[in-house]
Amino acid sequence: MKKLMNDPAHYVDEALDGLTLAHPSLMRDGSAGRVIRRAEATRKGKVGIVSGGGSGHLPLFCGYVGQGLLDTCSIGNVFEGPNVDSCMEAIRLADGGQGILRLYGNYGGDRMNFDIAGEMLEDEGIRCTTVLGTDDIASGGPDEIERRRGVAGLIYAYKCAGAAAEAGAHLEEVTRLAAKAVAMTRTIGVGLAACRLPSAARPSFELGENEIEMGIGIHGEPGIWRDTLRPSDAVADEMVERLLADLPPSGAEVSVLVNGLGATPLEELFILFRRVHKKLAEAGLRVVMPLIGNYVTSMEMQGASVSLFHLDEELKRLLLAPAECPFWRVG
Amino acid sequence: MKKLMNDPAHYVDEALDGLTLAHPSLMRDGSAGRVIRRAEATRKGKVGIVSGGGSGHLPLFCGYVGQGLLDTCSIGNVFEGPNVDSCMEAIRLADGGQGILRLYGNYGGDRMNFDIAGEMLEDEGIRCTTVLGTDDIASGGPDEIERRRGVAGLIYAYKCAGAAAEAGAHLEEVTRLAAKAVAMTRTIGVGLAACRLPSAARPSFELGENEIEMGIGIHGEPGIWRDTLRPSDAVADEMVERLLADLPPSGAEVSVLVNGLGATPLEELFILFRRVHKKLAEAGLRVVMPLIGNYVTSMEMQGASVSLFHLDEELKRLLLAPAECPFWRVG
Amino acid sequence: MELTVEQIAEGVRRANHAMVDLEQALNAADAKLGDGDTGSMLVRVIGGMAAAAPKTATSVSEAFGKLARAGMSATGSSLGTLFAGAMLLLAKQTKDRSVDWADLSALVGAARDGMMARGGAKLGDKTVLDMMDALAAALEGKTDAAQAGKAGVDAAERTLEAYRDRPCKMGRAKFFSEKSVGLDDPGMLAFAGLVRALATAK
Amino acid sequence: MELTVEQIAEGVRRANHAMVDLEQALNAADAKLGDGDTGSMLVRVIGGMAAAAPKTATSVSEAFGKLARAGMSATGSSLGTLFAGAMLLLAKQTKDRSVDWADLSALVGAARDGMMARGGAKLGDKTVLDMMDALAAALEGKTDAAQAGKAGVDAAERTLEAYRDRPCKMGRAKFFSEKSVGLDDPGMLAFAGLVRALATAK
Ligand SMILES: Nc1ncnc2c1ncn2[C@@H]1O[C@H](COP(=O)(O)OP(=O)(O)O)[C@@H](O)[C@H]1O
Ligand SMILES: Nc1ncnc2c1ncn2[C@@H]1O[C@H](COP(=O)(O)OP(=O)(O)O)[C@@H](O)[C@H]1O
Ligand SMILES: [Mg+2]
Ligand SMILES: [Mg+2]
Ligand SMILES: [Mg+2]
Ligand SMILES: [Mg+2]
Repeated sequence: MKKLMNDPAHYVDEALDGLTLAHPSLMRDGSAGRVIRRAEATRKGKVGIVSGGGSGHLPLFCGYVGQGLLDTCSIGNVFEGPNVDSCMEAIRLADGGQGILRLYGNYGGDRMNFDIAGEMLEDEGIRCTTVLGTDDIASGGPDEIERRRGVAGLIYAYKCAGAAAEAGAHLEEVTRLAAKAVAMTRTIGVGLAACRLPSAARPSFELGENEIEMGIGIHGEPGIWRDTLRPSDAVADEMVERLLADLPPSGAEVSVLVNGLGATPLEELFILFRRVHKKLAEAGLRVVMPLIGNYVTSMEMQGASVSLFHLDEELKRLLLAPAECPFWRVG
Repeated sequence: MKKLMNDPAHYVDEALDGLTLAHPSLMRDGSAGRVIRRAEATRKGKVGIVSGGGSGHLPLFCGYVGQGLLDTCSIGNVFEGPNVDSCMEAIRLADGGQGILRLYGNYGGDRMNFDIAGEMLEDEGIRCTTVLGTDDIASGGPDEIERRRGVAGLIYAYKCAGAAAEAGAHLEEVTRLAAKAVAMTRTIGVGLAACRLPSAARPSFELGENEIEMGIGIHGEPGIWRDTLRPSDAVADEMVERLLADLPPSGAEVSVLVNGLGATPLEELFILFRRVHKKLAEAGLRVVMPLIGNYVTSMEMQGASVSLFHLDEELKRLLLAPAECPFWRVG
Repeated sequence: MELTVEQIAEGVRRANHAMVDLEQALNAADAKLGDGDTGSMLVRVIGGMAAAAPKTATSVSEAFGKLARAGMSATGSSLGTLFAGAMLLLAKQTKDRSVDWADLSALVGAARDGMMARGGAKLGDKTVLDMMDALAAALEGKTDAAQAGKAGVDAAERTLEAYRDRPCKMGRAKFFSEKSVGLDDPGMLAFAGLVRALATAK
Repeated sequence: MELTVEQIAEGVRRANHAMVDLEQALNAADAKLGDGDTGSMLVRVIGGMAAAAPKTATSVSEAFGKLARAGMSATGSSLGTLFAGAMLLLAKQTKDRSVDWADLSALVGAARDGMMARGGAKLGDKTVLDMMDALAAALEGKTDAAQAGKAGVDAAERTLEAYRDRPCKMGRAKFFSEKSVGLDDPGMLAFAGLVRALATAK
C-alpha cells in the first residue's frame, strides 16, 4: 500500500498547509500551527465550539471549522490525540466570552489532553463543558455507552451544537443540545480493507479476499467481528437492524449518513444508501437530509459506515439550519 | 480487491437509484433510466448542455447535472460509453429550443454513440454542436490534441459552458466557450494502484510496491509510462513542469484541480496541492478557485491528477459564476 | 445454400454459450492496455441478442435488425457499438431478399466498411476490422456453413498470429503502441473466439 | 547512590537509540488490535526528549521537567500523554531536592498512581500501568544503576509473560478483550523494551 507523500514526519503539517492554502476560510494558528480556526476573528458573545482529534480523517475534524459548525479545532498527528498545547490554544482561540463546548470523540488520548488543557486554563476563567461522541454501537453495549467510541456520527453533534451557538444559545443550552444529538445518533461501520499509517511499514491489518470486518473504527483498527463478504444489501440490512435495535425510533424522522471510509467508490455508497433507505422506509422512518460521501475517513481504508440520527422538531431545526465549511454546506 | 455491491449487472442502476434518492435535484429519465436530468423542467430558451459517459467516475459525469452546469447526462455501464438510446434521450430532454451542446470526453465508444444519436435526431430538427474533452497531455503530443483523452479537466468546460448557457448565450457562443475552456485546460495523472471493475475477476493492473504509473487515465487503464515511487513533491514538480511545457501560460492566473482518483486520502491531495501551488507561484502564476478533492474518479483507484486551467477575463468570469449541483457549488 | 433465420439464431446461441468461457480472458486481455471490460461487455451484448429471440424473425433481415437493436441497447462501448452497427448494416443489406452463404463474404466486407466509416480506424490498425477483413476474404466462394466455418476459423487463427507482433493504432490501446507488440488485440481475440464458437456445434 | 542529571540524559540517549529497532515492532503490536502507532509515536516522543537536551538541566527535577514538556508537545496519544504526564509528576516530586537510586521505587510508584488517576485504568487492566507497578516493586531496595537495571529487566520480562494470556481492559484494545489473550500489550511491550535499553550500555 503506497502513499503519495514526502517525509512521514511532515505528513500532517504539509496537509494542513495545503488545506489552508486551498480554503482561505480556515487558518492555522497555535504555537505549532496545530489549531485550525475560522479566518475571521472570534465572535464575541458567542459560545465557542472546539473540537480536536488525530489526523487522517479529513474532512474530520478540522475540515468542519466554519459558520454554524466549529470555531476551532486542535490537531494531533495521524491517529493520535491533539497535544495539550494545541487543546489549550484551540480553547483560547474560540473564546468569545460566553464559554466553550469541547466536543470530540471518546478516546483516551483526546480526553486526557483536553482534560489537562482544561485544568491548565482554570486560572484564565474560561468556562468549559465537554460532550463526547460515543455513537459507535460496536464498541460497547447499550448499557455502557460511556465506553463507546466516537465515529462518523460526531458531525451531527457538530451541526446541532454549531447551529445553537450561532443562534445565540448560552453554554448550558449548547451543551444540552450537543449531548442530545450524541444521544440520538448511532453508527456502525464495515471494513473491506485496511489503511496504512504514513510511518508504518504495513497496512494495519490484513483481510482475506472473502472477509469483511464489521464494527470497524476509524483508526485502521480491526472490526469487532469478522464476517464473510456478502452482497451489499445483506450488509445494509444487518447494519440497519443493529442500529434500530440499539436505539428504537421514537419519532418518524431520521437523518442518515452513509459515510465512505476513504477508498469506497461513491457508486458503492449510493448502492448501500438505496437499501438503507428502503429498510428505513419499511420501519416507518422518513429520511431527512441524507448525507452520502466521505465525511469522516480513515485515510485510504475501504469500507463504509452508516449513521442514523433520530430527529425531533428541535434537532431537525438545528440540522437544517444554514452552515458552511469547506466540506459541508447546508441551506 | 473487494467491492461492496450486489449483482455486478445491477451496479449502475442501483447506484443511480441511490444517487437520485439522495439528491432530489437529479432525476432518472429515459426508456432505460439511463439519463440523469435536472428535476425541474427544461428551461425553454436556454441552450442545453448534454454530457454522457461510462459509469465508475462519480461525481463525473451525471453528478454535474445542475444549475449552471449540465442539463442532462446519458449514462453507460462501468467504463463503457452510453448507448445510442440514452444519448438520443439526453439530447431530447435538454432541448429548450435553442440547440444543444454535446460536451463529453474523447473516447471511441462515446463518440460513436453520440454521433449515431445525432444522425437519428436529424429529422427532429434539434441543432447540435459537439465539443470533446481532450485535456490529458499523456495521451498525445501537443501536435495531435485531437487524439488526446478527456479526463478530469472536463469539469472546467462544464462550468464555463454551463455558465454561458445559464446567462443566455446562444449555441455558437456556448460552443465557442466550451471549446476555449478545453483548449485552455491540461491534465496529467499519476496512479499508485489500480481499480477493479464490478464484473472483472481481478484489478485492471498490478503495480509493484515501489512503482507508480504516470500518465494514467480514468478507466483503470495503465499509465503511459511506469516510474518508481518518489516523494510527493518530486511527483508534483514533474507534473507541473509537464503541464506548463505543454501549454505555456499566456496570462497570470490559473485554476488548479488536484483530483483524487478514488482512494487517495484528502490529506495526500492537500500535500500535493501545497507543492503544486508553490511551483505555480514560482512560475508567476496566481491560483484562482483551487479545487481539491474527488471530482472525477476511477472507482477505487489510488492516485491523483492535476489539471491547470489557464484563465483570461472571459473564462474567469464563467468559472466564478454561480453554479450548483450535488457535488459542486460555486458562489 | 440459403442462410436461414434458424442458422442465425443457432449462431447467437453458440456465441452466447461461448461467452461463459471467454469473458474473463477477454477482460484480462483488455486490461493489459485498455479498461478491462471487453469480455463482460460482450457477455451483455450477446446475452441481449440471445434474449431478443432472433428465431422468431420472419426474415434474415429482421433477425439482423433484432440483433442490432439488442446490441445497441446493451452497450455504448467501442466494440459493442461497432458490432451492433454492423448488424444494422446487415439488416439493411439483406432487406427484402433471401441470402445465400455465398453472399456472406460480401456482407462481412460491407460490415467492415461500415465499421471503418463509423469508427475511423483503418485496415492495419490492429483492430477487429482486420479480423473482419481476413474473414471476408476467407469466405469468398464458400457456399455452406461447413465450408464457411472451417475457412473462418483458419483465417481467424492466422490473422491473430499475423497481427500479434504488430503495434496497435486504434482504441484505448493506441496510447501504448509499442507495448501492444506481442499482445493480441482484445477485439480480434473476441472475434476469433466467436468465429470458433459459431463453427462448432455444442 | 545519587541519581544524576547525566544518568537521566544517558538514559534518554539509550532509549532514543533503542527506538530505531523497536518502532516497527511496536507499531505492529498496536496494529493487532489498536491503531498501529505506538512505535512511531514513541520515536517522536523520545526523539523530542533527546532533543530537549536534558543534559543541560541544573537539577534532576529540571531534567524531568524538560522531558515532560518535550513529550507533551510531541503527542496527544494515550501512552505518550501518560508518559509525559508521569515525567511532569516526577519533576514535581523531585523539586528542590537531590534524588537517590533508592528513591526510584517510590517515584515510579507515584508516577503509576498519577497515570492511573489521569487515564482511569486500574491495575490488572493489562496496560503500561501493570508494568510500572511491577517495576516499582522490583526497584525496592535497589541502590544503584546496576542493581536497578537488572531488577527492572527481570521484572519487565516476568510481567510481560504474566500478562500475555490475560485479557486487556483499557485502551483501544479493550474492545477486543478476548482476542487480546495471547498478545502482548503494546504499551507494556514498549516499556519493557525501554527498560532493557536503559539497563544496557550501547
Ligand atoms: N475505432 C475503432 N475501430 C475499430 N475497432 C475498434 C475501434 N475502437 C476499438 N476497437 C476494437 O474494440 C476493442 C475494444 O473493445 P472495448 O473493450 O469494448 O472498447 P472500450 O472499452 O475502449 O470502449 C479493441 O480491441 C478493438 O479491436
Ligand atoms: N487509560 C490508559 N491507562 C493506562 N495505559 C493506557 C491507557 N490507554 C492506553 N494505555 C496504554 O497505551 C498503549 C497504547 O498506546 P498508544 O498506541 O499511544 O495509544 P492510542 O493510539 O490508543 O492513543 C496501550 O497498549 C496501553 O498500555
Ligand atoms: Mg493512536
Ligand atoms: Mg470500456
Ligand atoms: Mg474496453
Ligand atoms: Mg495506538
